[in-house]
Amino acid sequence: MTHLPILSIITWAPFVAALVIMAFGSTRPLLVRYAAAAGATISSIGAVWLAFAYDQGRAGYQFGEQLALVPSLGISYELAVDGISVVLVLLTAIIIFAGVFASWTVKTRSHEFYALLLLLVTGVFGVFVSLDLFVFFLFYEIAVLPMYLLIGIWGSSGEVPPKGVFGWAYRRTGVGTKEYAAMKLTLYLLFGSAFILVGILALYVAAGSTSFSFLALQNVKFAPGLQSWVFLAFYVGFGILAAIFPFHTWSPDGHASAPTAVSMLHAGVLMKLGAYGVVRLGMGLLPEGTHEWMWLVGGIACINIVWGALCAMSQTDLKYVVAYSSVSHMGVVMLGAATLTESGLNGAVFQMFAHGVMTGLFFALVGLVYEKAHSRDIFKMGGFATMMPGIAAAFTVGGLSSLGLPATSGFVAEFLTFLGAWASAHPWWLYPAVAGAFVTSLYVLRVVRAIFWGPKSTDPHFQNLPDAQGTEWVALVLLVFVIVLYGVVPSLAVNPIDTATVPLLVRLGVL
Amino acid sequence: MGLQAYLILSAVIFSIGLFGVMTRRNTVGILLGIELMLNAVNINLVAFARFNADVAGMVLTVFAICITVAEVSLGLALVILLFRTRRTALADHIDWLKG
Amino acid sequence: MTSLVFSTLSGPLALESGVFGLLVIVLVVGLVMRSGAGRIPGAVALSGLVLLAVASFMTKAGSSALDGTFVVDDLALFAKRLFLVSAALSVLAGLGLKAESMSRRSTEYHVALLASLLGMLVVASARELILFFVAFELMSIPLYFLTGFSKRDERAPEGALKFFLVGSISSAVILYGISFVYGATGLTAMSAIPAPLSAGNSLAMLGLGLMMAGLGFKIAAVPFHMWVPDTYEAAGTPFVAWLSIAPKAAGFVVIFRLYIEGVGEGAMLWVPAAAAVASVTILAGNLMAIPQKNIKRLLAYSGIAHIGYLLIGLAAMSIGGVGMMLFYLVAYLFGNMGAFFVVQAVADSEGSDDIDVYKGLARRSPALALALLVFLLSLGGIPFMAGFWAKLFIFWAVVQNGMYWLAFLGAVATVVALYYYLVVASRMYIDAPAKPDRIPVPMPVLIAILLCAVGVIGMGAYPEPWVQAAMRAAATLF
Amino acid sequence: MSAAPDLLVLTALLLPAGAFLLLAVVTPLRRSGRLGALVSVAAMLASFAAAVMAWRAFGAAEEPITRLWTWLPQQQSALASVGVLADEQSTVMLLLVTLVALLVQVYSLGYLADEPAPALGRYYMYQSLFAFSMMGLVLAPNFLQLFVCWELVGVCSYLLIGFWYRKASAARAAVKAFWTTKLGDVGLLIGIVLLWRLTGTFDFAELKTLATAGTIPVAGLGVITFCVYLGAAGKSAQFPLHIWLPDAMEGPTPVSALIHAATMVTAGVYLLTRTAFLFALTPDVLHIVAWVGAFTALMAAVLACVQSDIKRVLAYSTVSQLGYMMTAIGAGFASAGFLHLLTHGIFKALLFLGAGAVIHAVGTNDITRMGGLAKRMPQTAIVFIIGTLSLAGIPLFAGFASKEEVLGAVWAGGLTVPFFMLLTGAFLTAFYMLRVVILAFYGSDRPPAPVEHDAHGHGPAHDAPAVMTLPLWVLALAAMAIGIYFTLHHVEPEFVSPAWLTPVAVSVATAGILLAWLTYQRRTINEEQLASMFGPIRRAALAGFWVDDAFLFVYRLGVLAFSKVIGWTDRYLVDGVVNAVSAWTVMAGGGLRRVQTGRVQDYVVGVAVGVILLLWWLGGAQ
Repeated sequence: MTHLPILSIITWAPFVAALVIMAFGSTRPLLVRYAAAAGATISSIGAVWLAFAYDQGRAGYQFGEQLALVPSLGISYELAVDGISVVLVLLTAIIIFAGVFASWTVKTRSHEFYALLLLLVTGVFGVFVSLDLFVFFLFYEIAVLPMYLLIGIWGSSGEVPPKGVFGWAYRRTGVGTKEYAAMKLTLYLLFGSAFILVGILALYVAAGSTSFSFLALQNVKFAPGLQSWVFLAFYVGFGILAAIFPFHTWSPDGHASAPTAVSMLHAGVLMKLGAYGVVRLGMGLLPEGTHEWMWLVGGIACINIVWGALCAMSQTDLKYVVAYSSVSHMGVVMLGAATLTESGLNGAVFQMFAHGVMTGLFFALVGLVYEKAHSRDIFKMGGFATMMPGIAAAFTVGGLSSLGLPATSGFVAEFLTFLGAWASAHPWWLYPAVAGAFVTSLYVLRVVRAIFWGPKSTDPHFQNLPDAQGTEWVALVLLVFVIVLYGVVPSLAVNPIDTATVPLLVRLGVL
Repeated sequence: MGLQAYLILSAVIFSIGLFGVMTRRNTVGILLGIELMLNAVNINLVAFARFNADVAGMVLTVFAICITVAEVSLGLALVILLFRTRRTALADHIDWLKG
Repeated sequence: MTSLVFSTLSGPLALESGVFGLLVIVLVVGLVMRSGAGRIPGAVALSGLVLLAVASFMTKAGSSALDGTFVVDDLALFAKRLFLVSAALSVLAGLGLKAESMSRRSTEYHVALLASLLGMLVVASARELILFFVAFELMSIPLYFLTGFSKRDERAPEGALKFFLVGSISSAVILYGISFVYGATGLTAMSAIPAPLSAGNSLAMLGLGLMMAGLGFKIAAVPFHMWVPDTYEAAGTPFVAWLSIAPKAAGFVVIFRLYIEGVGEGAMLWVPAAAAVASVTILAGNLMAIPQKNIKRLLAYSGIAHIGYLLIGLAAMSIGGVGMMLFYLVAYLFGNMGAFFVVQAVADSEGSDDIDVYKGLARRSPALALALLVFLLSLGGIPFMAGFWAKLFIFWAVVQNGMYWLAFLGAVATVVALYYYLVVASRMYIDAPAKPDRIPVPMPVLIAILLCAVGVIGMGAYPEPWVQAAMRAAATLF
Repeated sequence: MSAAPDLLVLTALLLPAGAFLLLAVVTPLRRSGRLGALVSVAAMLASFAAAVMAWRAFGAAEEPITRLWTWLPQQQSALASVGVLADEQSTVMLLLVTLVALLVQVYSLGYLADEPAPALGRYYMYQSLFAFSMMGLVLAPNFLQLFVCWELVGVCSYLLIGFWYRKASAARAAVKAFWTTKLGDVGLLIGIVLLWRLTGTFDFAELKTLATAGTIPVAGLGVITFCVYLGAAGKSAQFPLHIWLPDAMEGPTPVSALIHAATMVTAGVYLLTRTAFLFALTPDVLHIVAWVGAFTALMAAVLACVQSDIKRVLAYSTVSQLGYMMTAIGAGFASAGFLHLLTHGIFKALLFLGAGAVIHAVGTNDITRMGGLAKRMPQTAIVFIIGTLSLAGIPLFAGFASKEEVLGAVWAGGLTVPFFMLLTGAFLTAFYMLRVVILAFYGSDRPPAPVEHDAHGHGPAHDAPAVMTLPLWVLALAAMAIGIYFTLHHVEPEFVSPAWLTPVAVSVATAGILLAWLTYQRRTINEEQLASMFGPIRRAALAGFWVDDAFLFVYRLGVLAFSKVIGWTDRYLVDGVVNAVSAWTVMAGGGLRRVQTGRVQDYVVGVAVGVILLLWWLGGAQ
């Protein structure tokens, strides 16, 4: 490896910061924050540099690093990025950077909080940059596990009255509490990773148990039967993380209970891991399987879009609205992927990015609003725009982006996906997708009006609340800027993405 | 009398022993059942040794007898120990540890 | 005379005679010092065991004694090392025990333990049924005694008695099985077994079936597992730590010798049985662990589940499978013993094994909590811990055998396992502590925990050498 | 002046964008209010100048000039690009937009003088953004950019309607406007996507060449054009999507003048004129356009007659006029509709600003509470009357020629029934406008109403300050000028309108005026009697023909209620299964646990069972 191991630096910088924090941070809260900020900053700088340095002319995998771990099993620490990963790494960097500042005010056990947060991010970076399926899986687990403690310790509990035929079960499981949310999320995702693990092993064995390297497996022609079920395994396994219907119910509870930064990171980045896994492993390694199952993927994606939007419409808790909107938007991602068209796939990846930033912004804002108003009940609050214009403006931008308003990144993603959907083998996908976008505009503006741009609430708790201040601005400004920038100049992301999606589609024989 | 007969005999005794173990209420009775089972096995061994005209079976039988003695003595010790603390030797009463 | 002693000490029987010698020494020390012995016998035993363990790692494989009925091949050696190391760890942790009975009667304790260990060492090498049976009993009987060791504790005798009764029945079953095998072959050498088996001799089948049942008890596979939770709850923790791994490993070694070694294709006969027992064991163990309130019982049931995972490897019935089982055993050794040692430390200061006493442990003594977390995660099969590789390898082996369903079942059941591990974790990390003071950890226990943690993380970080060793050991069977 | 037109339009386009960025990013500037306003106005002025030059440069109809930059790349080429397309249509439209926008911004300086500084800054930020997006829409060289700007103007309208968001009605109206137009936009979006699949391009020029070459498969084109029309119907308030426009009057009056009279609402018409060549291929869709347009025109006219809120009257009249334009396009003569668009833009803006001045003065929108204002604010009265006459279509006034064009086009298009609908509409138009004029400016004056927050009726009503009257006069003169210009040398349309058209149209208008005069001025016709003559219609009209209620019903039942059902299902059934499974697992553990009775003999039974099973299996295996 001649060049400097930029990928490893990006990946491990947060980890180092976490170690530092665990070592020295227990008594020095400020050091904790500086260390975290430093770690995030290093990764961010690296990620930005990567985005510029990535050679679009050459395309393919770049900045490779390799290091044999268990030669006897063909496991090696192999990193490299292509157009898709570059964008997602950048996304991760942006979100964690914002997240570190968004959680500046965490009081209890802040050093553990930051340490776990950074550990989590290490996992996420790792997944996006690793080419060795095995290492990929390791990072994947790291990205999932800290969630348990992060939600369990720093989360917030809500109320969910047991109802319906399964009411008895709700009483047993204690729905609504943070412990429940944490356990549900963790186990659900680990359940998914069980499928992934078996799938990976199956491919590894079928390829002769010689190497876990993605590039090596890419050239293997797996038997159709194997491809079929392994793709399903991947789809379910990763799909759970991407909140595909009906495996999405962990996400509203999880996101609603999680502390701000964690929600940002989880909805913003981790859910993308799922979609990324399906695209990278599922579609990248199993062409036949992909073609066989795309009808399912796309169909479920459509359900996701509409279902999620309607659920969001029915919520009264702000965090649940945002969580369900994520479910809906992840549907767009999966749909774009399922179209197997260039614009569709570009749209899918772009949506990963756009939705990541947008939902990150949303959760940051929800956190702020909660901090100021101590309420998440949409229809109790009102007229906040007067008191917190900054937050109101940011929220509006986020909302407009999520309903796919042009000149915000949301539009580009959705539009590309729509183009792809109509060009795909199942044109009817277009209609639920567009309908979902419309319903989104309904619930988003409803919320925006109820909380910010409406008549002032008479509730004494909601009088003269402060606007965002100090470090709280960082997340808002940064994320709003990114949303608009990528909405106005989409080529920033589309160019690299395209270099990766085209070869993939060529391998799939549709281009 | 052929090998069959001995095998059947031992099987019967073994089953009786097992049955005893499962049904006796008193732990000592259960110990007796175990004793029975082990001796059934000894019959088997001896029979086989005899019909294979091979000595190894006998040897094993001897070992088995010694081991049986050791085991049962330990068992009795445990029963007594338990009786000391709980004032009972009934199997059904020994159920503090469960679930 | 001296030459004889010398030859034995250098020959294949070196380790066994070493342990025997150590046993005698401890006995003598104990007798000499009478009741005032205190911790000295333990210390002596420990130092001896450490020496022997080191020696075991320097011993070369390949020799044999008693005209081939006692072999020191890689498998045997691997097992012996495992026994010695685990015994050493257990004794080490035992030194940290507060209970006065430990200091007053430590001679008995350690002599019994060494006797059982001696049995194990022989079992690992036995290629002959009589030798095997005698050694097997030598291993078992002291275990009953050790379970009931702390007489004052009302639970101890009960656990011991249950263990003993079910145990002796299963040895009866084994012996019964042996008798049939002997009848079928006319020989007591294990090497004679494959022939009638491949000929489809029903007596041999019957015999091996019965023996499998007996061994099933020893390794605690469902439905022969019921003694486990009660015994674990009753017995002293350091001993349980050892009990939870060493005899089971011995049982597996015997299974390898009886059902795989030299059998060749015929071994495939047992695959369905192994697979069935494996799945039942995994499910039952994991499910029954969920409602447990006592952490020792919880670990007992999770241990049963782990036996199920090991059996998956058996179902693979391949070098890979067996090798990965051996690897799994080592990983399990560190993870499980470590967990038990933490339990011992907590129980000694809090006087209870309830999971509730772990509330807020993370804030009372972070290091201890972290250690337990690491061990539990390892048992749960989480990356960068030994347990992860173990599970991965096992699944890999069985997938190679084309049994995807078993791998799926195992992988999904892991989620259930993680549920109850996470419950413990949430007690430690999420709940608020009942009292503020930190938990005192005696030096020996601390060292034992540290060693286990190093083992777990070391294997997790760099499994390569262990894999190599395990595979080499497994290779001798095929 | 010989700068390249494309550069000129580009400058015109980017200046407001710059102003917007300044106001958006430089917070202090925005907070400063007045200063920010001046920045925006200055930018607008410059861009107006640029627009004029561009228009002049296009005096002679030459080849359209385009300038493109790649926006959405794709490996072969650009999937979509942005830029400007300067041709006669766009430059004229640009002229209108910049002119009205400039005047409105100037006017607002006076109208919103009492707003708190930050709010004022916000207002001008929105205004600049709107100007930019509207121009971008006008100059769009392809469907995609058009759609982008289309949505942006929608947002601006949303923001500006909700400018006084503390007023519940305003907040509601803003959201309603967005949703309703968005509903149409869904159609437009689908149309664009389908069109792209069909032709592989968004670009107007390319599409035109394809259309003229006849290489566009007509099969399936109908769906596409209809979808596009849906978008237009949403923006241009065609029935039944017109419901948002009257409510949009909750916004400040200048906003209504700019967005909801002169520019944005005409975007739909503009879009259809832009893509007339596509619609020409699908006559059925054109018929729909025409009929809906005619119906809208008539219905809105009727509704306008029963309104008592001056702004709502104007709003409905806007709807009605948009109907005229649409009908003309539907008849196949887009140019006529476009001409009416331009003139209407001028005089409707004039009317709104005039109304604004009135409201500003008397502090109410209710015409029944005004009266005799002519004496107290003569200037306003004059300009308002000029506007009225233009709208009524009286010769020498702006509306005359264009309206006649429309009527002629419709007749020439052979749409007899719509023609008469429009004629009736013309009559009603004259009637309701005069009604307003008379009630507001003549007759006995009534006591000034209690002051509402958005008006400043301090003291006795009087003419507005110069900053507000100046724009009025500019527009009034413009209206006159256009009117006279067109009356003198008649435009040569691409169709022959019958000779009787002009007298008929004029007489209809005068008839309407006469009726109004008799009813409200001379009182020779009793108001009540007239009302009771049209009893049922009147009642229906007062209820807005229940269109609103229909939408509300659908929203409540189809969306809110349905979403509640879905939400419940997700929470308690989909998630219920998950919880049930986990609960069952735990319970299974609890159940299995009972097997562990603690009685040793049961354990032995376990062993025995195991043994038996094993042996049984072995027996089977053999």
